[in-house]
Amino acid sequence: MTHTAVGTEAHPFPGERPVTDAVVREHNLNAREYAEIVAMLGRTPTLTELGIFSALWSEHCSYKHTKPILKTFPTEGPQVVQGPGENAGVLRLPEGWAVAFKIESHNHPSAVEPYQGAATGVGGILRDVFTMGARPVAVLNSLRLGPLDEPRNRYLFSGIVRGVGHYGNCVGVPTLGGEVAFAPGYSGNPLVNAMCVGLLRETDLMRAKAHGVGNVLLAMGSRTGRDGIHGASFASEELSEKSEARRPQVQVGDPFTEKLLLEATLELIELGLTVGIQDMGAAGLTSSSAEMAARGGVGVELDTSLVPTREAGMTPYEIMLSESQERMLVVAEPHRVPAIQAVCAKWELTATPVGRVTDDGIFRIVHNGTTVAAIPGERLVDGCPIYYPEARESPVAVARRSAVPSGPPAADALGALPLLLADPTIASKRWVFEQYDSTVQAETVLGPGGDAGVVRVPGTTFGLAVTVDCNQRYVTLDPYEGGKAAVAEAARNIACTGAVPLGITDCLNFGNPDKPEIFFQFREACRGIADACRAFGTPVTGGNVSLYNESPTGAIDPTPTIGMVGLLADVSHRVPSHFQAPGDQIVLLGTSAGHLGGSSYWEVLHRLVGGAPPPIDLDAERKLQRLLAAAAERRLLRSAHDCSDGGVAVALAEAVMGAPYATGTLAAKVRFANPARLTPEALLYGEDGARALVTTLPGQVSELMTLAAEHGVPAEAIGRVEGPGTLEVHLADSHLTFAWPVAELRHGYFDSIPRRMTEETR
Amino acid sequence: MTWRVRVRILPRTGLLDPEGQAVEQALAALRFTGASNVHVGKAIALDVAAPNADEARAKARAMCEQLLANPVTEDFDIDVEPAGSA
Amino acid sequence: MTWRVRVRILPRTGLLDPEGQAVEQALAALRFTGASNVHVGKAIALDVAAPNADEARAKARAMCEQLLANPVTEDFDIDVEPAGSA
Amino acid sequence: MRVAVIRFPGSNCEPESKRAVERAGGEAYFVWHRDTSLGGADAVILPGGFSYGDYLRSGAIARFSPIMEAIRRLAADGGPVLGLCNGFQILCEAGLLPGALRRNAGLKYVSRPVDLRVERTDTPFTNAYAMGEVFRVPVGHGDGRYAAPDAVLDELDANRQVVLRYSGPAAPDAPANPNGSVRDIAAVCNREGNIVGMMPHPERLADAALGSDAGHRVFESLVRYSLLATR
Ligand SMILES: Nc1ncnc2c1ncn2[C@@H]1O[C@H](COP(=O)(O)OP(=O)(O)O)[C@@H](O)[C@H]1O
Ligand SMILES: [Mg+2]
Repeated sequence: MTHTAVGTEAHPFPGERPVTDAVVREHNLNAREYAEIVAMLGRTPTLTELGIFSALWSEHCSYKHTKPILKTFPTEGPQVVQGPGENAGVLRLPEGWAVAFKIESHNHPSAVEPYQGAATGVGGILRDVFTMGARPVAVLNSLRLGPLDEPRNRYLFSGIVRGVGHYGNCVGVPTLGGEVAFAPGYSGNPLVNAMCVGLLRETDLMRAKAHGVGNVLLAMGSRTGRDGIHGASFASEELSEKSEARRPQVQVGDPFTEKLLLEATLELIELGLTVGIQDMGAAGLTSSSAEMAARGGVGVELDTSLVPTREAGMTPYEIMLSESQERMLVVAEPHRVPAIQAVCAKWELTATPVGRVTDDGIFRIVHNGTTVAAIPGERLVDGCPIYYPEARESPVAVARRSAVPSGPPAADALGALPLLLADPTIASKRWVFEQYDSTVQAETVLGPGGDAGVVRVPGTTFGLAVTVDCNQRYVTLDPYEGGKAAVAEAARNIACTGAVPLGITDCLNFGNPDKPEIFFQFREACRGIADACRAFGTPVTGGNVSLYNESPTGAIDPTPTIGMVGLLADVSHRVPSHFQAPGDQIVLLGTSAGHLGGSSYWEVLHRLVGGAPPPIDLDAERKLQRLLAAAAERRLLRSAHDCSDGGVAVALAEAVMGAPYATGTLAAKVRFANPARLTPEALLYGEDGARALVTTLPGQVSELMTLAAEHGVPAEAIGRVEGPGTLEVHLADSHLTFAWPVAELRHGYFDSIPRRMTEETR
Repeated sequence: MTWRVRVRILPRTGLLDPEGQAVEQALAALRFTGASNVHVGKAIALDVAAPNADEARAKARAMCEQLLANPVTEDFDIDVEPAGSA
Repeated sequence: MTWRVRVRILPRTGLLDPEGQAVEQALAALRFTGASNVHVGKAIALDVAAPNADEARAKARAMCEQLLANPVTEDFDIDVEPAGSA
Repeated sequence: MRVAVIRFPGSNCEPESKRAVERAGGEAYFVWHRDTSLGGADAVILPGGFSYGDYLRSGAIARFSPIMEAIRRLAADGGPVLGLCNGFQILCEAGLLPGALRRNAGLKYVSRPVDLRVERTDTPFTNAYAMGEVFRVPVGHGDGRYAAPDAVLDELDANRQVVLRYSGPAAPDAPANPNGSVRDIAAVCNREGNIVGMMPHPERLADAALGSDAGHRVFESLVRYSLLATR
């Protein structure tokens, strides 16, 4: 017989179900975890306590499968103000400014209800950033869906895009970029990753810590309803028939209230009225209060009967686990409460005292005077068992890596380009970003449709470049190289605008980690990310893990999305992605080895996702990044576009077709010396890393070539931009010439997604 | 025969209805007393060809389930009357 | 006494109703035959306290005229029944 | 020139509207929607955003805000009033401008640049443009389709109350008119010409450092108008 620890008696809430084995299983807690809980409490937990453990010990909150690996990420650097562990990471900028940024997934909610799932995903990430005292200045989104020929995928895509758009639009934060890819592995389990970037004065940074015994906890914002109960553990299980039955939990977003909450929160922080503040995200009141207490090394006592609810008769269990949106938890000194309430009232919100900071370290919940939960706080947050899953690459994956195409391609080297450009993964995402406000706040220097978005920091001349990237095909085929490639591509996109990469946030979307082949993908991809970040000096400042992305048809492709920010020292140095004017000279930077393994070309022309993806030379990437920044600073670049999916041919076509709303089109004449005598397919569509396609004024070519040589970056002047007409590519070794009418390419590229989306049904 | 079908689609009870709340508050601000429990949804009116009212209703129900209403977040009800009678 | 009031607001006839058209096309694409004249508007449901049905209706009409409907582009109709009867 | 920029709950373009006025040499300040006085403003801007979340209809709830009475009075005295995007929607809902703004014909929010043709240069907000000139600024709205009964439209044309029309195409594959507005109407004014509502966002492109300041002259017009008026 064990003894109940002092101060941890708790009683079941009248009418609540007794805790049986079945109830424990329903809460996604295994036998080992349950035994830990019983040992920790010295008694059977109440249902409310079980619910609290279930939420905090879910993968989403506890990182129980992933912590040891996440610890291997580089997190330090002179620019780091706040690394992982807070609501968002923070990096230092010039002139006393700092940038707070974070990415998060909302995959499962979006699979069930795409519009609300995606909308609340954006709402949550905005709150993560403004609780730090930062004003959100940009949103990005990374989406993965099954192929658009399935009606359900079209329905999901359309709902997700509307949801992402409406929420950001309504709150008044520009959506500056993102990515969308389509692959069969995401049918039934779409991915919605949302990133938010905010600005603050470094001295105003607010951390989510409760301290000061006797301080008051206030619930601020929306009332608590029965929506989203158990969202955190829902996010940590595979999607199945059962998920359908979880539909009543759908959370509904209210961006209008979010906007008020944003203004009120920033005002409270600016006036110094709070000790700590955190949004109620996954696991709602439970995680916000428990994590704030643990960070501050204190206990808390909450009285759930004081929490404003939407419906009468909510139980403490429901109140603690609700994921109703647009709520914050504020910690403040008691004498500040009236001032806090006055600020909230001005923004037509309420802030209600619901608890206090205590000195006994216990996480205690009372309801109308009855203690319904009392758990040692630190062990609640940190005591979840850590797992070290087995990692083993599957033989299928090994075989796929050495696969080569059998049979002829669907088209020859000439016909391949239009096919690639019309492939929905490569095609223009204008249909998507046209639904996102990208100019509100009037600081947008480069909007969506290029390599990275750029916003100016208000009142200064410098800007932030932002991007999200991941090529899941590479990660599927070689998780380590794929992880490196995701960071390298993000950095290349940032560098193409003229900016210097500063740091990353990551959203690690994988399948069930208990399967060795999945955990292998996870471990190796993280190793690749860590190596790339170390090489580039871009620390990981935070992120999010989303496991169990599986549907009855299997796991998703491993998708470690990288969100990156970079600094553009002067926005007048910005470099657009598209060609600017006839006469400009085209230079290809980097080495072309004609690598077709894992390429879009094989996928689209041979229907083969196979082969080894291009190995990423981190040193070459770093040199290219430095060169691009240096050339931009000297105003040598009229445009710069990285070579990624579809190789140099797709990059050329994208640059020549022009910006999404360019009024006139251009053309180009290009000649490749091709000394290595690559096949036309390998030369045009090979996907080697560390390359970018740039243009410069005719008089500046030699200066650019000299600068490239100084930076150790191979450079080849390959042609010039022409007036409207055809994109002409000549291969000097074989005397082959390819010509593509630009207007036709443009039509295929811009029309591909809208054409597929005309029919929107469920 | 043609039937005039009217579908009313409202947010499922228990789900947050921010639009309903906003309208409720606006009504109060306009000094309309005694208005409560306000919910805002969609109204759809259409003509449906069917041999009888029951079949028109069944057709409308199928339309709601497959297209008009979102089964995850909305409930609907259907009115049917002979076209031209309203 | 409390009345359950349901308001239906539809685009004024003659004005373009792209949402109605889109729904009509989507129904056809789903092979729902015989649906025509589709219009999409708003449904509002609310409880109104009033001594009798006529006053509840009059109140609702005033709410529509002042707030719920836009007289330039929308028409409305109102249903009243005792609350709790539905 | 003192310009009151009204903040409704859910407005979100007020900082850039204020900055645009200041860049043109005017003085601008925020006025909260619950206030009843404009604080001695010479002109008013109702900014873009989602007042009251655009619930019910865009602008429908905001038009009852206490500050609207003061705006009516200033407008009745001939004071310049500009509604941008959501501000335009509010002015229509309030009956200060004719017509209504309905769901975009494409049924989607639309965010992109549009080309606008100037149809009137004698308003307080367009006098720095040349008649027939075309300029490019962004739109960002879900409910921007201008609609009115035919009789009202004919009257608008007869009285030259259309201030800007979509003109285009914005790109080979993007139509001129982004939302299906009747007669390509992007901005209208009242009969007297002192109240102007427009769906596009000139305040978002009023700073050359962002690549273009095509919208700047809307604000320059206002400042210039006040100099002419006081002379
Ligand atoms: N979901 C999205 N949201 C907003 N913008 C997007 C989205 N998807 C793509 N874009 C825009 O289109 C650009 C090109 O996308 P992509 O082809 O993925 O580029 P890259 O290969 O350079 O990352 C992105 O940089 C972004 O600006
Ligand atoms: Mg790129």
